Amino acid sequence: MTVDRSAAFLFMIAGYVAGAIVALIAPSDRIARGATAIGAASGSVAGLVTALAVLATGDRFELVRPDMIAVAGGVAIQLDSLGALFLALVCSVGLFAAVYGFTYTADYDGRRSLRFFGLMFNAFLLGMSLVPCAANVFTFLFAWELMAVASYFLVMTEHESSDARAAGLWYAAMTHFGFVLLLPMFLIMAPAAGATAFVDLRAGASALPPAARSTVFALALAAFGSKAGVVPLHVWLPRAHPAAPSHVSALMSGVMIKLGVYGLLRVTSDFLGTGPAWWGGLVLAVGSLSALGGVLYALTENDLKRLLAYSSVENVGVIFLGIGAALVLQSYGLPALAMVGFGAALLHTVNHACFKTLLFLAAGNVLRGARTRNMEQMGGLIKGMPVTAMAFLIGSAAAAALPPLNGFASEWMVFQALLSGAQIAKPEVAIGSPLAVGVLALTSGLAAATFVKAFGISFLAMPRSDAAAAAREPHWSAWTALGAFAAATVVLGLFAPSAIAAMYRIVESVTATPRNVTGGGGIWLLSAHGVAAVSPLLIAVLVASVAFVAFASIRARGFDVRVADTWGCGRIRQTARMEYTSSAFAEPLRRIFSELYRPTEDFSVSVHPEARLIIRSITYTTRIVPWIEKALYEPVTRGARAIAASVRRLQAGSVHLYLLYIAAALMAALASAWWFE
Amino acid sequence: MSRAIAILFQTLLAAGLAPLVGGFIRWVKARLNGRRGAPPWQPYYDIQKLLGKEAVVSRTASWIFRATPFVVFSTSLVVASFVPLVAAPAGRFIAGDLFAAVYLLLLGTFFLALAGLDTGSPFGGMGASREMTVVALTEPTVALSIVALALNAGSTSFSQIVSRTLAEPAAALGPGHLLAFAALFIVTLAETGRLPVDNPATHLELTMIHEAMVLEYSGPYLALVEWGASLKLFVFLALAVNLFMPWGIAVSLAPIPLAIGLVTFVVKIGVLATAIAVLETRVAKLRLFRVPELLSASFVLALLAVLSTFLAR
Amino acid sequence: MPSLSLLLVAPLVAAALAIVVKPYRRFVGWAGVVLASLSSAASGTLAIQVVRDGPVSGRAGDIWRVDALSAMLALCIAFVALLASLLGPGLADERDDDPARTRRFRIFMNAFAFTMLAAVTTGNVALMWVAVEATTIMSAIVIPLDRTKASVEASWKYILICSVGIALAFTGTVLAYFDFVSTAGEVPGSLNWDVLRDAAPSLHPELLQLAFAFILIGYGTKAGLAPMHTWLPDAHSEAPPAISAMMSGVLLAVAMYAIARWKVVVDGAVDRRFTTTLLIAFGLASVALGAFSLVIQRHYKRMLAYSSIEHMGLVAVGLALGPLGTFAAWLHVANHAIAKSASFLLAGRVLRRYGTTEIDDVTGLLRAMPWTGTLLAAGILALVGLPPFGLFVSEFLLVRAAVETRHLAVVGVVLLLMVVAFVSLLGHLNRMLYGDPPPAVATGERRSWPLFALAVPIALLIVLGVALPAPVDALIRQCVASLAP
Amino acid sequence: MFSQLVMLGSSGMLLTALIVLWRKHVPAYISAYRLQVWLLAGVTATVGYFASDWRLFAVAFVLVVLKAIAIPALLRTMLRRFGAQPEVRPYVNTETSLLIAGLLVLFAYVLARPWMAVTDLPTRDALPIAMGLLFVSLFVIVSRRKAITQVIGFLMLENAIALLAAVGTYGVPLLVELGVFLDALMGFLVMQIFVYQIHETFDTIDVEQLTRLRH
Repeated sequence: MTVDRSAAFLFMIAGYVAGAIVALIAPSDRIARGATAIGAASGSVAGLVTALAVLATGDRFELVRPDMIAVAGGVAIQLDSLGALFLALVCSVGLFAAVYGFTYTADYDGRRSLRFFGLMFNAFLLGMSLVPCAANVFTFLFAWELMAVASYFLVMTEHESSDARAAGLWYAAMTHFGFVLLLPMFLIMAPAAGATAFVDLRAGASALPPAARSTVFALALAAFGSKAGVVPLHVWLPRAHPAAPSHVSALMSGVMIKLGVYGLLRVTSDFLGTGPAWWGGLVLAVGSLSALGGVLYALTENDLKRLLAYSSVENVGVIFLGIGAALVLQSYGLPALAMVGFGAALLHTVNHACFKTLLFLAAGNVLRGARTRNMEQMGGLIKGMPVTAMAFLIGSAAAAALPPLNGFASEWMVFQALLSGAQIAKPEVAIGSPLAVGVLALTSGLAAATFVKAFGISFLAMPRSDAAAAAREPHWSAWTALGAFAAATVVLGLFAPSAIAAMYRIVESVTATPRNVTGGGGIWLLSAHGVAAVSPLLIAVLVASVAFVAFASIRARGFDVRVADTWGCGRIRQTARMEYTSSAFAEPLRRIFSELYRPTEDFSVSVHPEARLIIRSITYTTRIVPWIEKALYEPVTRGARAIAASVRRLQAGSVHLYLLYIAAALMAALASAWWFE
Repeated sequence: MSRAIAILFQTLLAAGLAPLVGGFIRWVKARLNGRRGAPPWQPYYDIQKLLGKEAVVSRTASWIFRATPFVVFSTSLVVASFVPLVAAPAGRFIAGDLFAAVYLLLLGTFFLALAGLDTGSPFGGMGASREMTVVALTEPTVALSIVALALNAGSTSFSQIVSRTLAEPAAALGPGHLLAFAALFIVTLAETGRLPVDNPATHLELTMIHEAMVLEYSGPYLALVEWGASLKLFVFLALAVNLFMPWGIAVSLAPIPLAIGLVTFVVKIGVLATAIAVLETRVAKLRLFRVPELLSASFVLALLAVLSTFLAR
Repeated sequence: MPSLSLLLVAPLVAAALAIVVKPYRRFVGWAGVVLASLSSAASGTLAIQVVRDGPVSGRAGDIWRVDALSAMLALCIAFVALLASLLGPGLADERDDDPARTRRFRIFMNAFAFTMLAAVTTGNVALMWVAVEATTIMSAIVIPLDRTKASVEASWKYILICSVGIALAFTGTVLAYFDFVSTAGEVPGSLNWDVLRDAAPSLHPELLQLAFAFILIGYGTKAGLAPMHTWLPDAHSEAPPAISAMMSGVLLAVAMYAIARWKVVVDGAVDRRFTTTLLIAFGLASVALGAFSLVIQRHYKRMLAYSSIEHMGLVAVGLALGPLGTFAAWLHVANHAIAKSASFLLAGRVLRRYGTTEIDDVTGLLRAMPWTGTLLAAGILALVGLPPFGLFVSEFLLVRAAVETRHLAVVGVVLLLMVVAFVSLLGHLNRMLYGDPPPAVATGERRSWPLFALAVPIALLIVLGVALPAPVDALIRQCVASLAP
Repeated sequence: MFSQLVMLGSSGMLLTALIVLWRKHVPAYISAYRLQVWLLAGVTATVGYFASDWRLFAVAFVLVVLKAIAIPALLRTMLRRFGAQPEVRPYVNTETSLLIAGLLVLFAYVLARPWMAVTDLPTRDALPIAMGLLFVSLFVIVSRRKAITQVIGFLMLENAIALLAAVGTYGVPLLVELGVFLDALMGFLVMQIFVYQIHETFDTIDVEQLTRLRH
């Protein structure tokens, strides 16, 4: 089948732009909603077609308009298979987010402007779709910033809460910080004046001196890391993602942060190529920090969406572990092993996109049903919302890297990539890579705990609030997206060998290393030398058949089931107040890692005014303020404010003082003339 | 094909022997305490009895609660199929490697914890919370022990590790190997709910972990959960003995080596089970918040194992 | 030539009409709009002419001379003047109850536009100076349109500081002329800047350095470069919105134009690093001052004013960064003229509705004035350099120029300061746009023609940011060429 | 003879500036300013005579009419309007002011040195003095409190530039000169208007009161 790819690409842009404009001028909220969804969906489908066409054939797709903004190099589009993978991710999540959003945003009808939202939603998709297609610096940055601006306004959708507003500002600040690092990062690589096409950068990067290459790398890591949300640049993520409407959160967590991964891969594996080992070491360190930090904060979180956001930080950390391992292996001249790392990172990128989208969309249903994001007020949702619960369970299991779902497959690959690092005969690698393995293992253990809590507390047992008891499934159209991503999560898990083979092909085309890694042997997921193998499909079949046999034989013997109250040590009636809470669940781990959390605790007892032994109430509050923010960001903001305060003092109001400045500036300028003689 | 049969045989063997190990440990402990104790095969009676009883299910529980016993049992059994017991056939009929085994067991634990929460009982929640804490903390040790083994074998595959240890027995007695064994042993105690981490013989609310989680189970469901738990213990013991001391294991599928393999395996398991029983009579249960200390000690052991393996190479 | 005459005469006629018709009548305003449109059209034709045929000279030969740079600035000035006359008191303003006030505005606004146009279209450096000085006078008179204490104070500071500054610029002009006369003798057109430029290699570097120091400080005062910027936040925030728009949008650019013209002359004689270093130093100081003053700013009009200082700093830095930098600088000037004038006019609408200039008292703007709020948000996003607006392109080019000329430290500092400015501006915008409006403020906004008029500059910014049409590109390329030594 | 005369006039102008620094009453400032304009006109006429340029005579004439007669008269009107303002308290006391003025003149000499080397004009000795006058007038504006004294300082600054133009270039072209005069007059008038407005709105012409706008 041949597809006119440039037509599909232009149709994608047209779809988004039309969606944006029609939504903006729509006469009613309902029409605005419809236009938003139709525009976004048709754009996404067209984008998906473009991406799949490129992925299927493997040859690039180019579209250059040098006359638009000629001075900045024109608009240049080039889609290779790496870009196409990310475009496919953006568009598939975009498509279902658009469908889901149509019903989800119905809640806003009449309450706030859906026109503006529609404009920004489509602009967001347009920006995200263009980022992996960009083939010169200007186009890339344009798309990058478009994505940032649009998502900023999407985060601000529910702007009544001051939290959302603060989240928006944090987000904007961090994303702009990343942007200003990107700018010099790209430009340093430009070999000659005006040569800012990616082809030129590729040539320019290889000619750079080592120090400049390392500068480029460090800038890229910081810039793309801040977009990907790695610790310690993650501060915006747990604020911004929960504040946005759920399908936007899904887009942000599912794909937007992945574009940071895309950027890092593009710059490191494509432009820079092999670098010193410390690059990989740094990425490993950042990855470990994010994986562990993300999951630790996710664990103690009681806000369902924020928990998911922190889990995204964790997963980005896992992706970075794969990239880091690959970079280390590459620097030691082991490109074939490095491919396992890159492949694992890409696979986890795709997998995380699937299950995180699933989780956020399910959380959106919960939010609409239970009217809260606080898990302490949920419970028992599985009864009112069985489909959502099933979706959330699949997502949770995948996020906890449980076989046979997709999260397991990619984490297994990351493990294998890290293990191949241990073969390098360098003490720092020999210590570093097992540590990374340990971190990854601890991370997945904690992730399991986190998602037991997330699912168990929100969906199981008895409802902790009336709203939770009354929660029902949303309109069936919201299920299509859930179904699609649940299926993707399962299929990508079971057929991970084919998926990883596809990833290898992509990596191969970018890094131009020959593929001597056996990618997927049928149903087997293989390690670098093919000596370790695991088959998720076989595992699934085995587990299912054993369970079936067990079930069938017990059924055959026949047994009675009696429904009764939960045993309660002699209590009469079971109430929701008896249940373990979200905070209680995380308490043991919170205590164990108290050095990291540094919680503040407040304990107060109020007694009866007349009889001191009668206690009226006991209040216990504990709060975790992430100390990274305190230690890292507070000094910066305080410093900026201090400078601002002293700059303010310059404008003291006295015209004499002002004239004195002029006189002093004049003297200085005159004196500078001597200096230049 | 004969390999597939061997695996099937081993798996059935595991399923059959697993309850016995728990019973045996209990019996040895009773003897050491000077009691007569129940016979080692008592667990078989228990399972038999439970399978015939009616199951009581909490009003608040959902399908998760009913599905969990099957998940726990089947994952444990599938993991048992990975592990070389009597024979260590190479090749691809084993669906997973060490990591897969660990994560598959985690799947069972995941559901068990959910089931604990599902009933709404405070005990269930408490057990789930504690179980997940312990599991999370043991993961890195398990992984590092795997790394230590894999460093030698160049693979995380069971058969590779076993055959490498058999080929180079000197390496097996190296410090790295022993340290890794120690680490894995501690983890085994923690993961399978033995003293000093958990006490399988108590129903005291302050100390329960695993028992609290499965408190609401009864009848056939409880049978499956218990059987699954004993399989897990069995798998861990088998891992410990066969990965670290694989001598005697059958590398070919001829009858004689298989017979030798069976006998040595039973003996090895018996020795290790006795060791656990002895240990359990000697130590007291740790406070929950002292458990991390033990587990971090095991982590350090595993790390040292990796380092010394590396240095020995 | 006829278009040059039309360009200059139209605002004079408008001013004369406003003087003659007393009290103010509405048709005077509309006539002014028509004349301003004519003047804009004339500047457009002039620009096309210049791009096609090269510089246009007036009949008097050496007095009027329009090259691409002049034409570009004339275009900006005429456009902003058109916006100002359309949206200033007398037409759009519902509160134009005081005809005397309106008449005063109409007279001086047009005179102000004329002086700016004259400053950029004359080829004589001294007449340029005269015109720039005249801009100060014309604008200072109209700042205290409602004689409030603050506005009187602001305009006193404005006129005193700028007069002193501009006097220093004249000193520099005299010094350069002195050098020219003492080497080349008195020749006709000796104050024409192209004559000066051609003669520059034979001039004395010592003297030209001193002259440039005076000129930079002098015109720099007018351009709002730190630390001579002090009058700017006061004057721009106290002036009527239409005048603020003209001052911030184009008056600053006119002063930068004067500096750029002189830079070419001085570069002919002196090591280029001299002017470059001075421009970068003052430019960075301005960017820093502008950015940090935004952090704890409490008034939105002052906020816009400080943002102008920051942008002029960027322009100054750009002028020091070679041809690409110069391109970026003039593109930035054009973009800034559009964005800042629109923002000030929108801020004026906000002020009229809310009756306060305090950011903290303006909440829920999107709810109270959805269209104005959206447009203001667009304007401010444009000002912080986000796509799809034109300033993104010019800031991108500026950084690229700095990297290409290996001014990496400058890149670092500028980018860091841009983050500060970005976060501050966005934070303030954030507070204004969202939340609930105060109870005393009416909500809702009908779609009136001023809103459409204000959407035009925003649309223009998007066009400049997404496509940068070829004619504009060519015009600015010619600007760079006309500043080549 | 030419250079001596020019030198004499220029030095006299600088001296008047110093008088302003030394005296404390506004009327004295106005007289000093008027004297300075007369001296400037004299220097301009001298240059015109020796360079035989009739335009400079015209300039001198305009100077006298505008700056020596019209502006001082307006200044006095203003003064009458505001009443006899008491004692002017400058930011910097007289002794220090004079000292600083001396340093500024010194600085002007240093600055002008390379530049005097490149010219052989007979009037070149007056260049540093003109520059010094410029700096001193700048100092007057910076250090004096009243709006009216600032205006006088500004007018002196203009004189300094006019002196510079006269002795350095023998005057800029007439058209420009006219433009400059027009601007100067307009500027002065506008400033005068503002001094009135300040007096009206603030009831004082003490510029120090004008510090409402800050930050």
